[in-house]
Amino acid sequence: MSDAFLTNLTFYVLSFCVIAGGIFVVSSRNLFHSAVFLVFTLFSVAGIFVMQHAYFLAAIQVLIYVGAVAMLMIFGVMLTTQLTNVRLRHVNEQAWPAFAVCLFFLGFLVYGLWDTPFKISQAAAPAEVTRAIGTLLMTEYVLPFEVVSVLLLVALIGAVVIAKKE
Amino acid sequence: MAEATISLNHYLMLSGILFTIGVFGVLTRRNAIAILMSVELMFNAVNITLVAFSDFVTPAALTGQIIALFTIVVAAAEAAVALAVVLLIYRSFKGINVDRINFMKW
Amino acid sequence: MLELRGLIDAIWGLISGLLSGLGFSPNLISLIGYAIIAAVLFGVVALIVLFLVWWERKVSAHMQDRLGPMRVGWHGVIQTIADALKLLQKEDITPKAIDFPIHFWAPVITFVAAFMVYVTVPFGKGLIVSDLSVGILYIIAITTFTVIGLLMAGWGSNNKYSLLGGFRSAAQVISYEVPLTLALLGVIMIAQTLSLGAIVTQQDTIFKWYVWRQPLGFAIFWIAATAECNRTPFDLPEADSELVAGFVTEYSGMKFAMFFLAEFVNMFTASVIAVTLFFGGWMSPFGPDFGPSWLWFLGKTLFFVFVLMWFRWTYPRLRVDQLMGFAWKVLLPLAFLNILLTGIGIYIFD
Amino acid sequence: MVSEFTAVAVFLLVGTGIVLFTFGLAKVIRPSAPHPVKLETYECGETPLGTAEIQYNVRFYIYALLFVIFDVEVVFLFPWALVYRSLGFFAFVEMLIFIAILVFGLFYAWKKGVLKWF
Repeated sequence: MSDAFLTNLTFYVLSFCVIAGGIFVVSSRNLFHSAVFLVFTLFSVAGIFVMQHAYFLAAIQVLIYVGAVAMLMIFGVMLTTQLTNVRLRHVNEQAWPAFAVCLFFLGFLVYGLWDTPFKISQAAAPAEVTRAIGTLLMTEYVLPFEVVSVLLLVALIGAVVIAKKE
Repeated sequence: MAEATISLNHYLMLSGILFTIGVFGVLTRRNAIAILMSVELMFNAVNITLVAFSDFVTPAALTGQIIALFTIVVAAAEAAVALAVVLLIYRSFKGINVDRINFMKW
Repeated sequence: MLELRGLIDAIWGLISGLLSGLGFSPNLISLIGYAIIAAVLFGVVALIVLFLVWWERKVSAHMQDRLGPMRVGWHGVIQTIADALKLLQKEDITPKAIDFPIHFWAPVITFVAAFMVYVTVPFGKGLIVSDLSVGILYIIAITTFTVIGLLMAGWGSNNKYSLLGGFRSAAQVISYEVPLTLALLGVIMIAQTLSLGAIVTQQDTIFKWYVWRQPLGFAIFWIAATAECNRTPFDLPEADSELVAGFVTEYSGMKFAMFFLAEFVNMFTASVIAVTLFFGGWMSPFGPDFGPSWLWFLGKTLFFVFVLMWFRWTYPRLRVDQLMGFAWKVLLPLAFLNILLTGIGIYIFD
Repeated sequence: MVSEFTAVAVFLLVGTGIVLFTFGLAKVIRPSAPHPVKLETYECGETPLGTAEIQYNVRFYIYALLFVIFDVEVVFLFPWALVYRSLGFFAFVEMLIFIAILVFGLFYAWKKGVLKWF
């Protein structure tokens, strides 16, 4: 078991989880199952982030996507669906044309990406990624950082106004 | 190290496939929440790409990771507001299948 | 020396020597090593939990002037092992109306998430499986799976009590999650690291324990952690007079046992985090070399578990509106205040 | 390749494996005496009325929503807390603005009465 073999194995297993989970998310008849598969997919994507040495981002992925966004989705599902009537048709009439379009789109992506030369850099990553991100957020990206708080405020007020009972 | 290791293109392919799955979901699902989930899949596909570029092209500057961080935040804000809208739709339409919600047409 | 690290290294030296003699590659050997550690740690955590269940019953009993379990073993010490064996043989009664895959995986997710925290817990000097660079953040992230498990159990059971109990538990856990995380932030601002191993080594005498610099932070953390573990006075999800058994109503046998054990694991985890971040972890009060480190760790942690049990027989249960109001209107502003004070304090004192 | 996160993956697999193993063991050991009554949903011994599809209050959702917003905020505080000492007073002011804006949001929600349970 060489390093390369282990890396490949991890990547393919995680990719399989991501793709299979994604397919179940869009195809499951039961909306709650979709939500659980979404959690599974998001967790696998966190694994992919770990493989790409983005440890902080992987933790954030689990914390925000699984802990907050997916949980919000599950709340939404629980508030709007009933367990009993899941046998309804869950896709619209566009399924086959959409499938064709998606296949074409994927082919286009693969065609475009396969031979594109990217400037692979061999530079070393910062030793402590989380600390580096903190420094960057406070210096170079300080404006987006502050805008995020305004965005969150707007989202908070908007959502409260919309969801509040009259 | 005779065997091939994972390159940038592998991640880009994975991201492309996940993005396509998300697009398919957005185009075909009838339920509004299912559409939101598909959108989240697309967001994640983009994040994989961003982090992959950060890892392979700009490892020292971490640009991709920072942008992915902001993407995650925007996705969270989007989910919060969108689900509030879904709840509102549910209250007034007694259902959230988007092909029934067509009152803007007329 | 009574340190366990030397012993573990000696045993591992034997095993890895044997494995490499059999022609295993180094990568495979380290994977096998992690697997063995995981299995052993699973056993250790299970034993601790069985002990805690017995202890909880004894503490409760003595606080109410009863004796508690007395029959099985000396003062009933092996009572919980007998209970576990009983649960293993219990018939698994599941209603027809459940959503089977969801109902089945909910206890697995809840327990495994509770167990995975221990990857990065420093049990003693050198006793840490993997000192993750994102340590605390990893623990916070992995414990959010508890909410998913709760909601799955509530929904999968297709029972009114389960669903309402699941909703309530989830709302409670997420409400207290925010002040809890913010309270830990004060320690991180002082320690300047997320790694738990490093945080412990910074607190090498009793005067350097972070609780002295973060008293408010610790208070907020401890209250929020009590609520996260669904312990009295925050045990509304299990308010049996209102909700039967909450989200576990439709569970029996081993699946019920998993939820029950996960609850005690979470209780232990909360104490572990309190000890590691605020009370010097495995460090003795007098420096790193005073007595076996793992014993200090265990002693401190068990003390905090005892405090949780003490709470249970001291405070009455809150009402649901008080519960949520307390998290958002009291703890959250206090947590922000704590960060502000820490920020100013670092300037004044350093 | 063996990185610090290898242990996490191994723990995930081993933990799940052991839990599933105990489920399997219990399945072998335990008795099985099926009875139609045992298949019913529990409702304090009564025959269940309807299903669990009652409409739950939207307030649960509002708390979840507040949680999402503040969780995201906390995430930004972590990298900041890590570099707080090295960056000095400027970082403190930046974070003060960041927090102040969100505390305003909390205050707004409070005044709007969404934090009230009843």
